[in-house]
Amino acid sequence: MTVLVTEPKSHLEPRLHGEAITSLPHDLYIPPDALEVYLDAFEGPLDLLLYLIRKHNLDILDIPMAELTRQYMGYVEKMQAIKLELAADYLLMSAMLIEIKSRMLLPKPTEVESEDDPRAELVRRLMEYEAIKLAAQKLDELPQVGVDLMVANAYFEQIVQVQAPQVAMEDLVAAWQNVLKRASHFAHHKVGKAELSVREHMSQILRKLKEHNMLEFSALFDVENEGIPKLVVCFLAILELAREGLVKITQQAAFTPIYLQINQSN
Amino acid sequence: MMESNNVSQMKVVLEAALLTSPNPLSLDEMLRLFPERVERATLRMLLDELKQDWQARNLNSMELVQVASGWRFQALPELAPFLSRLNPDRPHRYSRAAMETLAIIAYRQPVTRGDIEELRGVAVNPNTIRQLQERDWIDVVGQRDVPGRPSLYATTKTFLDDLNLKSLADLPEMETFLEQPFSEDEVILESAPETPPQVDFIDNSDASS
Amino acid sequence: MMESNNVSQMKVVLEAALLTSPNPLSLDEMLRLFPERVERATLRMLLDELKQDWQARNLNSMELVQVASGWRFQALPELAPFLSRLNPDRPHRYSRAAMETLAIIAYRQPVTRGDIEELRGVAVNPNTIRQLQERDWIDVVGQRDVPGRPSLYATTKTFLDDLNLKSLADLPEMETFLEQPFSEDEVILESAPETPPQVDFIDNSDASS
Repeated sequence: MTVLVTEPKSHLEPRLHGEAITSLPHDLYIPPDALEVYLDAFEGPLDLLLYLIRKHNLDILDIPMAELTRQYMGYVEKMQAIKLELAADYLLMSAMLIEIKSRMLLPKPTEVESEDDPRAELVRRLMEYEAIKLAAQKLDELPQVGVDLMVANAYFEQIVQVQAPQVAMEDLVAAWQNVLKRASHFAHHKVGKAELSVREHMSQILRKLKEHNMLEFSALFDVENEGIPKLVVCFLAILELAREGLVKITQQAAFTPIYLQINQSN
Repeated sequence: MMESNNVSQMKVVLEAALLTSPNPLSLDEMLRLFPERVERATLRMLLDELKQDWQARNLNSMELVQVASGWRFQALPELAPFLSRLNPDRPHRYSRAAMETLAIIAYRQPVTRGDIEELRGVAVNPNTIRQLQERDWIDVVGQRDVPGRPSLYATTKTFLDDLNLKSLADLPEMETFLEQPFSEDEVILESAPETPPQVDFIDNSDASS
Repeated sequence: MMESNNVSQMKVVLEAALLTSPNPLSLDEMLRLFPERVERATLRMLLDELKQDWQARNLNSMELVQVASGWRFQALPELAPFLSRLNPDRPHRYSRAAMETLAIIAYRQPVTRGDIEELRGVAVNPNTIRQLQERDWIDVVGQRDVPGRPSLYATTKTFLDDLNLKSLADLPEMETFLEQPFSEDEVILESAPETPPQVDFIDNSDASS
């Protein structure tokens, strides 16, 4: 019986011609302490039934119900004392077996003979369970990642590409609206398209001056490529820059070139 | 850098991506690797080349394989015994109950817990279901429209990946008692007494394979 | 299998172990790979060989490096830009403070930090400015000629490009608040401190020059 104890809950053990099964007792006698271990090897009443059918070489398609029920009840009785919670499923099966057996004892009217074998449902369930049981064994034999298969997982330096936030125009407008709403408490700005392009030009002129230090007034105007409105805007930007003291406009004498430079006077 | 030798460089990038990714990479993911537009056919070709390059390697250690959710490099199976010596606490194999539950879900999906219990003839331990869910091998794909609206379980892509399968069709074929399905009870039962069929289903199925 | 060509086979096992391990492997761990006793010197030699094998590879993707806790394969640094495209972290959003700062610079440029603070009524976090500068959305176009010579900020071409604008004139017109009648403002102005609010911050600041 120690063999039973050490026997793992092998997935192969229900095989009739396999070794695992032959070490199980051939008669119904199982020492009570070993019974628990023994029952653990079964996954339920269907599993036990399958075992009995194959152990006794019963024909699954023509199960001798009397014999099978007798065998099965023998186990269940022994079981009841020890594993009550397990016994529920097993008891249900007992009832089913007895019912099938008794139905088979009833005289059948001849015309119904081919209709319903009381065993049909049991056979169907046994076969379906058997199929799943075998499938489970095969699944378990498949190589598994982490157990039989090691997947590549080498290192790479994740340059945390600081994904710059996406900003939509609406976000910007909403933000500006917020600012204005708050600023409106103490200021009144006229902010319009025209003014905006003036301010854009102010930035552009400042950039140019930063680069060149000093520029001739006329160099700030792209007369050939820009239309009158743009030239006007550019002019307004220069005036605004001057007014805000951001640039210094100098002219040595009348009609001499006018120069702009960033106001750095202190 | 990608200009002069575009295709070779793409292969290098692919190789690095596949060797560093813990999960299989789908074609879509691999396309994301490249700033420029790459045809899926080109990608497939490169993957095949890469696979062959590694197969052709003298004293090779890894193979490029395709599984359900994409492509991955994995160590050659014969190296597993060595590699498994590194991590003694590897994921364990499941109990027979868990494997049978998994098999029912895999082969009969989508199924409810009730379906599983009926098939196995015993109550299903909720832990078994949870265990398989935690492994991300099964998940709930819906509810059956009956009272109680029980959850319907199905297997996941991870399940296929972890068992090295491309699709459910690659699951081992299900064997049954008999060559033909046992649906027409009458016929079989009638013929039963005369010539007892060979019941030993295991030997039987082996013979057929 | 390990008998005939022991050292080469060990190299294959090492390579597989290093390519499948997410963490660097120490010499001690690598020694565990082999059932038989292996000298640390042998291991070191094999690792060096492996390193050289990969370096010698035509069109290589990975390198074997030694780091603090052991050895690991890692993708060549120049491939990182490609690999990083696989898992871009979710783009986050700019804070409200950053957006308002950006809006002020866009609509009122060129402005100083003081201007922004005045308009928003709160101090500007230098990080906010830096964040926008690093994005290359704003830059310094000059200094205002007042004590401290504060930087004047303006939006850049990149800003326009990124927002798909041809020029600032394409920014939505924002005259709404001028539309707002004085009614509610007056109340607020009354409650304001006696020093009248700086009406036009830019005009105001130039008064000195």
